Amino acid sequence: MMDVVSYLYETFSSNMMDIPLIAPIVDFLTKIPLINFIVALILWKPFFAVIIMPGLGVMTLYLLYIVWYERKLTARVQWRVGPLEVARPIRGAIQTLADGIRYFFQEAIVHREAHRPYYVQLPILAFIPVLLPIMFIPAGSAVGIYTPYSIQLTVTFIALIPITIVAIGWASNSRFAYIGSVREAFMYFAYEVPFIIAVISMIFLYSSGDAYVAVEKQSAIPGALLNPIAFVVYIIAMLMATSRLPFEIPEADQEIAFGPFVEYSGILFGLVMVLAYEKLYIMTLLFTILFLGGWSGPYCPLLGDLNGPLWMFIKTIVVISILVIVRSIYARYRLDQALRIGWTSMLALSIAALVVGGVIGVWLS
Amino acid sequence: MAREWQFALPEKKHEKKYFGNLKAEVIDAGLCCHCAACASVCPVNGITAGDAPIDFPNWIKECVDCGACIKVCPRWDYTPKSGLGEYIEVTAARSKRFVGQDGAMVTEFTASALEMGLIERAIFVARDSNWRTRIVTIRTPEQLYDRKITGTKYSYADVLPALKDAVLKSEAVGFVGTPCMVTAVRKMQQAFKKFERVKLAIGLFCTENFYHHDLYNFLLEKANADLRNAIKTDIKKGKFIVEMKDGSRVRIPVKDFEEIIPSGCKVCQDFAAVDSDVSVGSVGSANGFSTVMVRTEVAKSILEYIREKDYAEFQEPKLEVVQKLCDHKIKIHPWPPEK
Amino acid sequence: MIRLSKVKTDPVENLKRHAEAIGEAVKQAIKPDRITVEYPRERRRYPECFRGFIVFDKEKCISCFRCAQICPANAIQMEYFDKAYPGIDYAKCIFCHFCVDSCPTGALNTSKVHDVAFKSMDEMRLSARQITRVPEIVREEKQTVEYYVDRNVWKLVRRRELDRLEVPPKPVKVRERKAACTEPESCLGCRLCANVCPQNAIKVEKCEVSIGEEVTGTGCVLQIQTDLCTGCGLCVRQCPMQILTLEEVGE
Amino acid sequence: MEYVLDIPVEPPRELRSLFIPIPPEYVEDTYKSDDFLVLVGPQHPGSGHMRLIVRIKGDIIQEVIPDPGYVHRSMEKIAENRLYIQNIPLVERPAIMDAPNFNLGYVRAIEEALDIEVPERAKYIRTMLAELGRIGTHLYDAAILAVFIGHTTGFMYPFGLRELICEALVRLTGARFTSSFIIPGGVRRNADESTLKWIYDMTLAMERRLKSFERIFVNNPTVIARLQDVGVLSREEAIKYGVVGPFLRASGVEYDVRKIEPYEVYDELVWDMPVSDAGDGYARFLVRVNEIGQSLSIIRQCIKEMPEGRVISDQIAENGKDIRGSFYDSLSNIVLPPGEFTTLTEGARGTIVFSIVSDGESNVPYRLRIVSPGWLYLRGFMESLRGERLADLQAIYGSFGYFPPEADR
Repeated sequence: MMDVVSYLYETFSSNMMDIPLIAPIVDFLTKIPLINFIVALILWKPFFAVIIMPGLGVMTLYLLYIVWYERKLTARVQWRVGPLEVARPIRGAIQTLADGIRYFFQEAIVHREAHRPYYVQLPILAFIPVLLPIMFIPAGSAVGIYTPYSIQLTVTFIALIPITIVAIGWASNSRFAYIGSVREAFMYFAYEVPFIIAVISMIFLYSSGDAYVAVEKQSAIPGALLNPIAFVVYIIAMLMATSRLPFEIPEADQEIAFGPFVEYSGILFGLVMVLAYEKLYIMTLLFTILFLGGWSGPYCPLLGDLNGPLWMFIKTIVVISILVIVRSIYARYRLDQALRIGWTSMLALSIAALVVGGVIGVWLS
Repeated sequence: MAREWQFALPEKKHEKKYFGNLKAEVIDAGLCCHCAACASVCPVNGITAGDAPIDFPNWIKECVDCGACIKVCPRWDYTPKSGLGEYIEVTAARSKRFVGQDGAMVTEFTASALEMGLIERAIFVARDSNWRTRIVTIRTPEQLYDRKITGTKYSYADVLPALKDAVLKSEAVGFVGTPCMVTAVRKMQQAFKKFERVKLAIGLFCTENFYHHDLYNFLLEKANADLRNAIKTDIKKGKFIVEMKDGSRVRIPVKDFEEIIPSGCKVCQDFAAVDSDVSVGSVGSANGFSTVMVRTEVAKSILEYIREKDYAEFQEPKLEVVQKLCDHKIKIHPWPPEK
Repeated sequence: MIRLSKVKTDPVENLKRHAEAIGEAVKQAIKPDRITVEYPRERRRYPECFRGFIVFDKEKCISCFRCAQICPANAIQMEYFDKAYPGIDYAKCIFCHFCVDSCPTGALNTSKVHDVAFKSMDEMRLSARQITRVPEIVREEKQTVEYYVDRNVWKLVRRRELDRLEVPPKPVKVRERKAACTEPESCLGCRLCANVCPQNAIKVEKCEVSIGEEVTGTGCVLQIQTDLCTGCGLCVRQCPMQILTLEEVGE
Repeated sequence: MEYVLDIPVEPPRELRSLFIPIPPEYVEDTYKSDDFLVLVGPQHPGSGHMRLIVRIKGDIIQEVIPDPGYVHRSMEKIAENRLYIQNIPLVERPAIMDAPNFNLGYVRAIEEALDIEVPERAKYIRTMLAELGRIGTHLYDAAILAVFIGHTTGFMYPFGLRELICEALVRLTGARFTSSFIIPGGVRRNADESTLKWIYDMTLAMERRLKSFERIFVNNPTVIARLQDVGVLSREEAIKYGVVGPFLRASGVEYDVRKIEPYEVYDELVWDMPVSDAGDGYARFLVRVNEIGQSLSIIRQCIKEMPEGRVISDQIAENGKDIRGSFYDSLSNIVLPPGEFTTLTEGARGTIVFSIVSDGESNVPYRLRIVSPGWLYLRGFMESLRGERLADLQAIYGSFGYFPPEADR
């Protein structure tokens, strides 16, 4: 027994995040038995990447931030004030937290017609395809599972997410939810092909599916400038995939009142509501790796290994904060218009991006 | 503009409110002629007329004891008028414009007065499908072409309440009524100056008048004649004639009506509406003509107007027939009534 | 005449429009021209003519029922203490202020109060005593806001002072009028005018009616005491023969 | 090609249980021919207080049957036992955004009956009020259209702008929108100089802000994509189905009551009538956006050319500046001469018909007929939905600015 623990401790401590800032504390804690095991586990790079940063932990912080920020930004554009009454001195910054708490204590109603087990389980199960890509997205030296095919794998697992949403719509067994999931499936068809082709074009460009290769090839010029067409296609596909406006078709408030999630309430609604934001987060992580030079940034010696994840997180947040303004700019396209855009202009653009990626990739190598 | 004025209170015969007096002296004594003058002047609109004897439900509470009803009642201190009365001119005429009971001279007079501008509106009695009386206000001669307005109805009508509203609304009013109504209006004009706006009072030759329900039931059971599909009622030569839609006529001698004659009519001796401006009736003229007895200058002027416009054709009346009927009425309605 | 037609939707135009829209949004995001009034903390300054809750001046009221009769919503019912005074049912009131405009003496006036909370429907029926002053409300605001517009500016100016909610009563040219009888000869003698007069200004006393010398009977003398008469016109509306009027006196 | 399922589909339960104003044979026939009946409303966020019975084949609307009347308040009957003057707050209620126009139409009918001569200044103030109401209504409809097609900013901006209209009405009349300000013989109160100047500046400021609204919503490509070529009513159809107001002008018919039979000072002012020949949803919206600009210029001209003098006709009150104190005596016992008096008014959403029948004796109308524009263009609205996609129903709805309370009265 003990040797298993000691063996694990050895493996953890051999591959620990080296952060000079908190090194003394870590040294002190490693003296204490059993605590040192926990500390080693937390600072073990795969665990750190997946659970702490850029994984689950900071994703929660990001959710708390982005929901509030989106509302504030929209309000600002719309001559309003936005959420304010919760914690007035900090301009209602903890509004999302308050909402989350309210969702938590609100009654979660499961209506009679719903397919009860799936209806209750799916919001939790939906986290699996959201978290799987993080295993393969490296952040600096911190990486869950290292493979040379990390980008492909990430895209593959991202493609799983709509299935859970469709399943949610099916499980809640209501007309609006049904229409919503059908629309979700249509949007899936609309954006998936251009999105994957855009990613493949970048893989051509870096001539490798390895995130590390992609990042170090961007050390000179970021991918956004190397292949701007793919950049644009990726952004639009990201808007479609995460059902932001103008492609907020699956969950159109005025037409089908939140679409697949219409029946949910309480904490379950809280879970399904943030699905789109989590998806946005994952896709933006990939976006930063592909186009913005991933974790590369000014190196701060005090942070040591933390540099990579931190820079990646910062870039992600900045990108998302810029992206969410489209909510206050655009109206909603019709479904057939969105499909037409996906299959005509975006497909053409993505193929052009493929060509550009191939050419530049040849020129780079 | 007077800030101080006075009004007279008639003396009471009993120690009750004034309506109590009226009830004791007139209504319960069986003298009431159902002219509804009291109902028209009652300031609290408590007195009810209609197809029932005059009454004031809980007058003990609601009557404000003003005595107006007594001032206008034609049967208070009743002394019957009778005879032909004084007149300026008598003629028999038939209107060329209107179709009426006989000569339609009542309609003709009203229309001419409206055209001359003597009166602004006239109160007429129309009937509904089963011959219940209904008050209509005539403002233009065109309204008079309605066949339901012309023609005689032998049942009571609340002309005077409508007359009061008309008086309050407009400056010059004319109306058509039975002799008792005309007498009542004259008393009103004595008592209250405002009623001098009644410029034209057309009296009808009248023997009796009936409550509608009495008449209806009587005809139904006596002659099995349903007034609902009657088109004309008339009294000719002592016969009450009901003309039906299908052209059949029902004749009932007037004497049989004795049982349904209201008590008020049994003490009335005024046949020719002696107080009116002009009295009109079928008696005393050839068939299809009406006798017209012009009594005042106003009516005279209207007659002249009709003559010059040639609205009517004229004839010599047989005045002795009218005289005979006056005497006959005095005979059958003695005063004081013998018990 | 302005002729409009289909707008062109070629990609170039669309790109320009996209750019315009995004530029506008970014401009607003950077420098928002915000027009939100944070209501409970700051209150808008309303003009003097604002139609708010109605304030009633008991001294000026002559209980003429005009307010109650003109009210389109039947929200005003008169209550009798010493005289008849209007009480307003704010569950029905639509704030058209016909009553305020109808009041011949300016006894009803407006105020700037527009936000009163009632606990129940019964509380909303305010009696005449309750509306003699501005209803007291909880004022959380610290400052007063006003829209300031200009040829190219449109902003909220905030002043750190509280707005007075009472409006100084607007003067009304009171027309001195007294009841009078136009046609004494056609008086029914019903004395309804005397009964209805809120001031008991119409005196009735028995007398003897005489034509020339000889006494024909008893009667009554009606006298309108002009010092008491307020010219409310209730008797005019009550008279069954419509022989009473209001006539102007003085100036 | 078209795929036809040969699965027999039963009509759903609610089509038999609920009250639907269509015969059951129609339902059976619909479901035999592989169509479906979709009930939109009356609680649906995309339809007002009215139910639309939509017959769809696949995603294409075959036919729409309206089921209005959920907010019917029997206004015409209520008006028959109120004084003429007491009806003024009542006739404002059908469309509270458009209150001044409704008020004006009713009052003009009364003035036509009593032939009251309205003073010049009062006419200018009335025109100004009517135009303010028109702007407010157009902005409101634009906001509803925006929220129907999911543009939240397009919802917030017009309501922000409407706040200024309400402020102007407050300064002018004392109430935010249902300002029963127009009375027979003029208006209730004179407008002082500071208020007029404020409104003048307001129009300029609003024009400036309208530009940003146009940039972000009116010229927005997504909006154009949603509304262009959707719900097209050709000129002939529009005339055939009796569409009125801006929606008729959007189909290329140059008809505006203010031009055809000018009623207040419209014939003395310089303004244009925006007419579009597209006839689709975007044209209907664009015409109204242009009308806002015209109304602003009309208001400016009114303030510039407003003469001094009385605002209440001397036939009504001797105090020409303020009705206060003599309201009851001069207006409570209006009695119209016998006859029928009809006026046409160009409301924001179209032609308003007021027809008063009077018996010449009573002080209440014998009959008051209100024909509101919403009711007039309902048919055209339904026809324009034919052959569109189901997702476009809300867009067309918003492009018509249909307002059930106004139509149901």
